[in-house]
Amino acid sequence: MPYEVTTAVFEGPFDLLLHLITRQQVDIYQVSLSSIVDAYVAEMQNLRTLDLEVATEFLLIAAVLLELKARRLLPGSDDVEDEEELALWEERDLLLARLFECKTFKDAAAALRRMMDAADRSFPRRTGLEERFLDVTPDLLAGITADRLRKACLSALTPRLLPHVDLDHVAPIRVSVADAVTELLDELPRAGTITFSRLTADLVERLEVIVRFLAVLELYKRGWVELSQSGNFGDLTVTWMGTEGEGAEPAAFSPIEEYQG
Amino acid sequence: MATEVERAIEAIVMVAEDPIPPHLLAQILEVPPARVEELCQSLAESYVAEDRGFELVRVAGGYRFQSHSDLAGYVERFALEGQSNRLSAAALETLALVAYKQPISRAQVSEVRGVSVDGVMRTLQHRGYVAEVGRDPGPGQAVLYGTTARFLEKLGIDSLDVLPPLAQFVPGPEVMDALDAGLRHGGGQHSTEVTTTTDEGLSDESP
Amino acid sequence: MATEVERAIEAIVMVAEDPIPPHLLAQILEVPPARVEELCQSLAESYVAEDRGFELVRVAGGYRFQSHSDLAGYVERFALEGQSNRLSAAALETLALVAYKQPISRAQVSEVRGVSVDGVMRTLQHRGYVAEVGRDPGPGQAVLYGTTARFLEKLGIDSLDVLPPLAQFVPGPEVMDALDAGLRHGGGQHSTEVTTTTDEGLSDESP
Repeated sequence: MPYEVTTAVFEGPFDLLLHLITRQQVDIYQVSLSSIVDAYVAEMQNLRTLDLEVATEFLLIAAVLLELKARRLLPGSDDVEDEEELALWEERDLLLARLFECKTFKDAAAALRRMMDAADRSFPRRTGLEERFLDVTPDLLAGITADRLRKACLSALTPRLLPHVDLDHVAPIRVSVADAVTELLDELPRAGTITFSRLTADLVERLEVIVRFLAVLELYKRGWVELSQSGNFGDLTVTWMGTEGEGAEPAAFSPIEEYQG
Repeated sequence: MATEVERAIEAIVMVAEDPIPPHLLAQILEVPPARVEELCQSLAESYVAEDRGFELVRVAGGYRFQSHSDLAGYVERFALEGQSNRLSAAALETLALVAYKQPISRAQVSEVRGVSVDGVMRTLQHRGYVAEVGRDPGPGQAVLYGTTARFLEKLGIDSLDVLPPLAQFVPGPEVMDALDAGLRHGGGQHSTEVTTTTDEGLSDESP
Repeated sequence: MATEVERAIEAIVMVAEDPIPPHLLAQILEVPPARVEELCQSLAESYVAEDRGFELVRVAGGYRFQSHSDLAGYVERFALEGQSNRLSAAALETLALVAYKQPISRAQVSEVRGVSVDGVMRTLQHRGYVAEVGRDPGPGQAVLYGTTARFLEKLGIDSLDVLPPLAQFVPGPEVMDALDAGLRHGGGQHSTEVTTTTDEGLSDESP
């Protein structure tokens, strides 16, 4: 079934999912994820700007779906009725309930929009009292001193709590050149000569690679390693030259900075 | 000829900045509120009968004068600030949630919307459609939000009771079916099991 | 039956905050100014004939609806009883911001306060404490507000110079951004223009 692209901008991942599921009759357990994701990507390309929040939430849901699917496809899963399986169904029911609720309020919002559009055609009179009644109205400033006014101004200008993104669940990566030097001092004497790419093959984070490179430069500065490179952008070869005696303690590098990412 | 009380109602509504509650008119004019309602109704009808360019309407719990809707084209040409900016779909859905589920916390709205609604709630508060109405007595003391009189005015309704019932928007069985098919329908060896569950789900869900 | 143009005049004059000059109505309605005057006259007469509680009058170079003078007693009661007689904390903050940061636009005040201040500003304006003192020369031409002579009088001070200084309080960057938002256009030229307008506004405002 061809995917119908509508110009309506999706406002939330649940909407999107809802849309994709209802329009495409996507079968989560057969073709679901790849087609959902394909359609999602196509939809994102139609939007002028990428809403990071929407995208992230979608990925989260996609991950839940993927997990559901993966667990369902495990051999023998259909005759397992343990708690895990039950939890899985609950999770799915919860998702279904949320989609359902989301659809309800989407339609309610459309009704509100129609009411607003109708009401917007009438403009209220807000002109207020004529100036001849000004002296009859109670004096709102009675008892208000200049100092109270000043305090009110200060209070208005005091910043309210700003919303912030809670990053506590993201484990920060902390690496130090000193730690990297320690690792190299352990590894290089055994390896003798090794390329930089092999030296960093097991590192995941770019920051770790960078810090290890800085550590290599530190060792080079001290003459403990030799570096050679096969042309521009070629792989770097690190050769262990030895420490020539004492002083190869990591403590000697203590002033070397730490990096956080 | 118009009575003194009728004329006084016209004069007071003319100078009120916001919809004026009938009980306040009753208090000022020293007549029963029911009488005020009657007179307002008959005034409103007289403007209609005379084909006036304005109308007297009951909105947000009170009476106000407003321009007649079929003259919107002319009034719009006369510069008026803040009338034209429509709410985004996201803001509107959030507003619908607050309207139907108030008092409600930001976290509860996020739960249904599936995304953080901080920015949208700020916009709605900024526009004066929602306001803090209290605190959750439970732990955390989350701020609870509700809609305002300004919201009722924006919708052109007298009170929240006039909102179309939410049940009207609950999706029908065919949507449930589609969602079910998308989420529950298993391929191959699961089909029997899943069909059963689907049927149960459907019969439970049918309104 | 009323003509479309008559009805449009009623609609526009009904929602206008200030008296509308006939030439402006003529422009909006695409009829000659003389015709507008004629129609306004005949509308005014019809309200008299119907013994309405309001009248259409020509004042300050334009037309406006106002309460009928023989109902002043009722309107005064409304002014006394129907209006709040205490400034809310929110309204006081808004007034204080205008006093200290004038000239300032509604958008700037609402940015700092975090909520819509349209209603509060209107009330402060109707009570004669703040008034329009000019327009932001930048795009959008936002109305700029300042305090009035009446404000000084009620506060019991001679001039704004006597307001206690805000002292060494330094607002956070987001507050400064909000304040800057509407004023990013002009340098010296801007402030000169505004100062001039402020003086005019203040002297005009005295009752």
